[in-house]
Amino acid sequence: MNILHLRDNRQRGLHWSKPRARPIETLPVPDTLYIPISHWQQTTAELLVTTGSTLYKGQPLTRSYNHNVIITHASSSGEVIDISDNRIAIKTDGRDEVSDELTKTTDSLSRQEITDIAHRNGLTGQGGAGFPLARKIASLPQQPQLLLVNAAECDPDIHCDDALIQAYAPLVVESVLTIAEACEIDRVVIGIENDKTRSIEQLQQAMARQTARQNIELVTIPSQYPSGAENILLQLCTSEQPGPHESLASAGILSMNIATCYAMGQAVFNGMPPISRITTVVTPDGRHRNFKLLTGTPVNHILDYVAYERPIASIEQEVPLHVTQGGRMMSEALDTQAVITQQSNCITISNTKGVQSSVPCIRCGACSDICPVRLMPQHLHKAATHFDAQQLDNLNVDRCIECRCCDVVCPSAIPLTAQFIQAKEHKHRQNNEQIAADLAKQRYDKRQRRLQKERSGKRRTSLKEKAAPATPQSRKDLIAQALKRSAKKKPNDAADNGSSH
Amino acid sequence: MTGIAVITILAVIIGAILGYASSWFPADNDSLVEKIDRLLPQTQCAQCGYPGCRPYAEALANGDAEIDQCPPGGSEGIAALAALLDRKVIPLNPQYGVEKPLSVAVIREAECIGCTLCIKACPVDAIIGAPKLMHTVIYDHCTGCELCLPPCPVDCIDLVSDV
Amino acid sequence: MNTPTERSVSDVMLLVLLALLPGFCVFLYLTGWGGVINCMIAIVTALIAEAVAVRLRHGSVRITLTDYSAVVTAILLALCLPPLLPWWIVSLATLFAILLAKQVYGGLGQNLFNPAMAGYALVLISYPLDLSTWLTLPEGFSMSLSDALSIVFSGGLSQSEQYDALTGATALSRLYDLNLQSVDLAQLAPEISGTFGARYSEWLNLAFLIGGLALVFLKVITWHLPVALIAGVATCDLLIGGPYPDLTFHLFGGATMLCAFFIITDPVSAPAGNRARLIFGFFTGLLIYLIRSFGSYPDSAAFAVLLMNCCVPMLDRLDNHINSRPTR
Amino acid sequence: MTGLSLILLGTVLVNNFVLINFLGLCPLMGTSRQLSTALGMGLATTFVLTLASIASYAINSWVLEPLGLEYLRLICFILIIAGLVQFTELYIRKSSPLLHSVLGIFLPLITTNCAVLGVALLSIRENSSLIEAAFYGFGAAIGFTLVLLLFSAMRERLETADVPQPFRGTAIAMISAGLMSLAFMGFSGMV
Repeated sequence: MNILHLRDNRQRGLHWSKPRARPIETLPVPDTLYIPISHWQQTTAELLVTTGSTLYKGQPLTRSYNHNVIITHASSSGEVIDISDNRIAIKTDGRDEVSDELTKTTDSLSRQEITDIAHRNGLTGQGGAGFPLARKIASLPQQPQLLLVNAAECDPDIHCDDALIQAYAPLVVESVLTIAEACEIDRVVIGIENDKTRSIEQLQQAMARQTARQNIELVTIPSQYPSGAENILLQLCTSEQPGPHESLASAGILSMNIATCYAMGQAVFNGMPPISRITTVVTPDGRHRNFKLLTGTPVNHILDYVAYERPIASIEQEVPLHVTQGGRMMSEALDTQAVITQQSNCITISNTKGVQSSVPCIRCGACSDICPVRLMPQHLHKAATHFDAQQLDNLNVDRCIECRCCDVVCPSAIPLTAQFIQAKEHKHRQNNEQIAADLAKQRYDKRQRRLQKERSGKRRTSLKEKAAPATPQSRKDLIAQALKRSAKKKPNDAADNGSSH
Repeated sequence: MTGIAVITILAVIIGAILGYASSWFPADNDSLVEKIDRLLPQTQCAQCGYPGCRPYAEALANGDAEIDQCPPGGSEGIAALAALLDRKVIPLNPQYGVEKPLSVAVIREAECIGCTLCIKACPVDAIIGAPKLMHTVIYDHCTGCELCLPPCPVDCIDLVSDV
Repeated sequence: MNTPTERSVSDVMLLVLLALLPGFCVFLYLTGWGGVINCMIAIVTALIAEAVAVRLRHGSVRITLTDYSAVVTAILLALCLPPLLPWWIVSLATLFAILLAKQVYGGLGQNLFNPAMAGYALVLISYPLDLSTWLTLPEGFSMSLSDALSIVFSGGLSQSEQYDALTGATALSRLYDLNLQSVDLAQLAPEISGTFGARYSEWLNLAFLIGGLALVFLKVITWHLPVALIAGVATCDLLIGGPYPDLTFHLFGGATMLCAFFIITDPVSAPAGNRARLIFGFFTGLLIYLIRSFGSYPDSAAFAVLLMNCCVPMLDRLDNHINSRPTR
Repeated sequence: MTGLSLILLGTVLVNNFVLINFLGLCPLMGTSRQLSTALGMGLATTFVLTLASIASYAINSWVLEPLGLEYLRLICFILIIAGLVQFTELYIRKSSPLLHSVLGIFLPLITTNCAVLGVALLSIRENSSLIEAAFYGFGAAIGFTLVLLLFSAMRERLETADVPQPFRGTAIAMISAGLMSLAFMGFSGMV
């Protein structure tokens, strides 16, 4: 059944024209970099550096054997000045010296090697979700069937992938093929929206030189939000779709963002971990500019550099800048100490907070018409406001891809997606509590049975004792017997410590 | 006179039918108790006045317990019970305790004298240790029922809300 | 931070009011000053009632009134009521609609029944005489404002002796007045079976049809409800064929078009899924036909809508149940 | 055949027992908080009502009238209905104890439920044959169950509505029932 239900979004307030991606610019290296120390549930990464140790570009700062904990690297040479609240502050010395321990690999790789490289270099998905790449490759089945490269970039404000392809198309195609070869995937599909004409040309030229090795195809899809969502992109490119609750990886489909492929290529070809990334910066006056930023660059550094073009009026009235990450649709507000990470694909700087007061839902159905995975957000909203886990399950809340189309078209301006995210977490937590309760019940029943058995068991032994009075055994006899038993077992040990008791 | 005869014959016939019916349909009550038990948090903490979750479920099934006697279940537990038993949602009865965030018992191992009293008291076998040797609580298994606190002679167990 | 929405609730309601305009003008032309007075009383009472209710519940009066939902309810109600009614009947219907059919359920978006129809049904049942006395065509418009005001504020048309030629609301209630249950249409007076233009309610329904199609085109409402209703009325007419067999009579008589495009498409009291909307529309059409042919009330739109509003929560549950099957 | 369908249409829609004749209002209010309980109550009442209508008509026309004991009519009917209700209660206790505990007092209450006794008495006056009595009882039960189901779906939706404090719970249910009967008035005069 065609899960895709992408209505022509020009009807419903989701229509916008996307300006052409601008060339990549660079910023001067900031004076301090803040590299996060990643942790996963209770395990945190092990520190390799202490305050005061000098660093070189690309040098790993932490170590961990758990695939879920991301290893972070210094993005520029300098000296560690402070390690506090999960962050390493590095004072850069401006020399930008590359560390010499970087290991290049030229020969062909096995899946295990590529997983190690991904883990060693701390590679995570750069599409915005930030899923650890090593774990994604490891969870692939024996014979994966497809590598799906996501270059769709359907959010109206994000252009970083477009700029990346135009700048490094040959390297991108090369790294895509290397990944496919390492993971023994024979079929590669790159999905890109049809309004990125220049990138498509670049990719086609680069692919023309590579046709010798594998069947790689470039599929152009209609430019409609949210065509970049994993399962929708798969549906658009190959008209297959996974089962309702299966993740793509377990269905043998490795889906990666094109920027992640490029970062993997860097790690494989010249051993450089992902210490920088291309980010679109949307300035208050609406211009989209692409910058190559070092990870760990504080957002304030970007604001100082870019913001001087702000309209004079807003500076005088001291209107606070409102900074968000994630493009126009999947935007999350950033606080003042936020830094650039591997997931910051778009930083939007705007003067107004742009939040409308919401009015109660009038069940008009605009949201259920626009929802790309055919859910009923108006019922979900009702079930989430008065939390009802059973009803949320009936309405398949787990299939919501949080694309925020319903927020845009809702006449009552209700923050639906935020509510659904919260409801999913609450439902997840309740499931865990239910599992813990079931386990506790099993342990309780087992204990009751054991106590029952002991009580009936004791009565039987006491009967035996009444039948044959036990011979009184003093402590010394017990020790002597124990010594004899151990002497039989280990003749040599018994000799040296026999007398020590 | 015939009226009385008719009434008695009618009554006898209906009585006979009901007599057979009660043997054809034996009352089975435990599927309901099972459903209620599934909703309870299984901490076996006896704060509800019944020796465990199952006895409380049985009391609820035959109606001589109220749905507001389970503090670990909290307001969500009461809402679930009200939905199942189609009763009005009522707040937790403070007499049985106050709703607290999920908490876990932690033994200060240095002071533990290994008297195994808490092991015997723990309803879900979440405490491991041998006589005269150090005891400790398994973090995931502890349901926070606080039954191990009173028996401990050196009082070295304290309750930590989930970290 | 949610991105600013294109079309807010007040925009939706304004679009509905705009689409009502053509029908509204024809209505005012036919009912003259009586219609205007009705509308004014209804709108004023609706706004006051809503403001008081929201104030009592400490809500913000400004936001609630600027979503124009009360104005839409008032106008829909006024379109059903005959002109020159006593003023307290109009305000009673509006008060009931706003307070008891909407605010008591928690305000916008949570009422189960269509407020306008609930108000109209209440008044229709309690004051049948007043509700079925309409002024014939020519006098309606020529009456001056002062006369109309005097009638309205002195007990309404039914009590005033000046006018004897009183007729039913629309062609349908004319039949009801002459209580001709089964009759051959040709014998009737020309304005019943006359040419398309001359009929009293033809123009009214045509105007609402145009307004409704504009709403569908602007995507304020989906096509499912109106099409289903018209299909319901049409199939009933072809299958059962009650006393008035003529199809255009049913589609363009009474308030069918007003009901199809403006009343059952009230998103709050209509079902949420498109499949459920089709069922809802079809059965409303069916009920309109049945009550109109066999029932005792001249125009059945109000009762049909209210009856189907009772089934909406059940329809929603069934729709959800079908959607929640894992195979989807 | 049309006579029987007219009876059905009459009892289910036109003079619906709950909303037009206002019989059986307490189970309507009491068991309609949840759809599952409403369904259980509806089925139980349908079973009892249909059999009660048949049995009461049979008893009346074959036993009481020939013996001239019309004055015993009320006692016999109550006896029959009580027997039927007890039978249903035993069955429900076996098949679904959850429904049994949830219905609680409302299950035996069917005996004294005015709709059930009303049907039994009315079916004698209005029907001339056993089949008509059966359809009459069945129609009344279907009407009762239909209204009960719609009403409980409505109340479940009202659970999540932001109803002002004084109107929460039964008050808003009463208003909705009032509006429902207002709607059912539309059927008057149809049959």
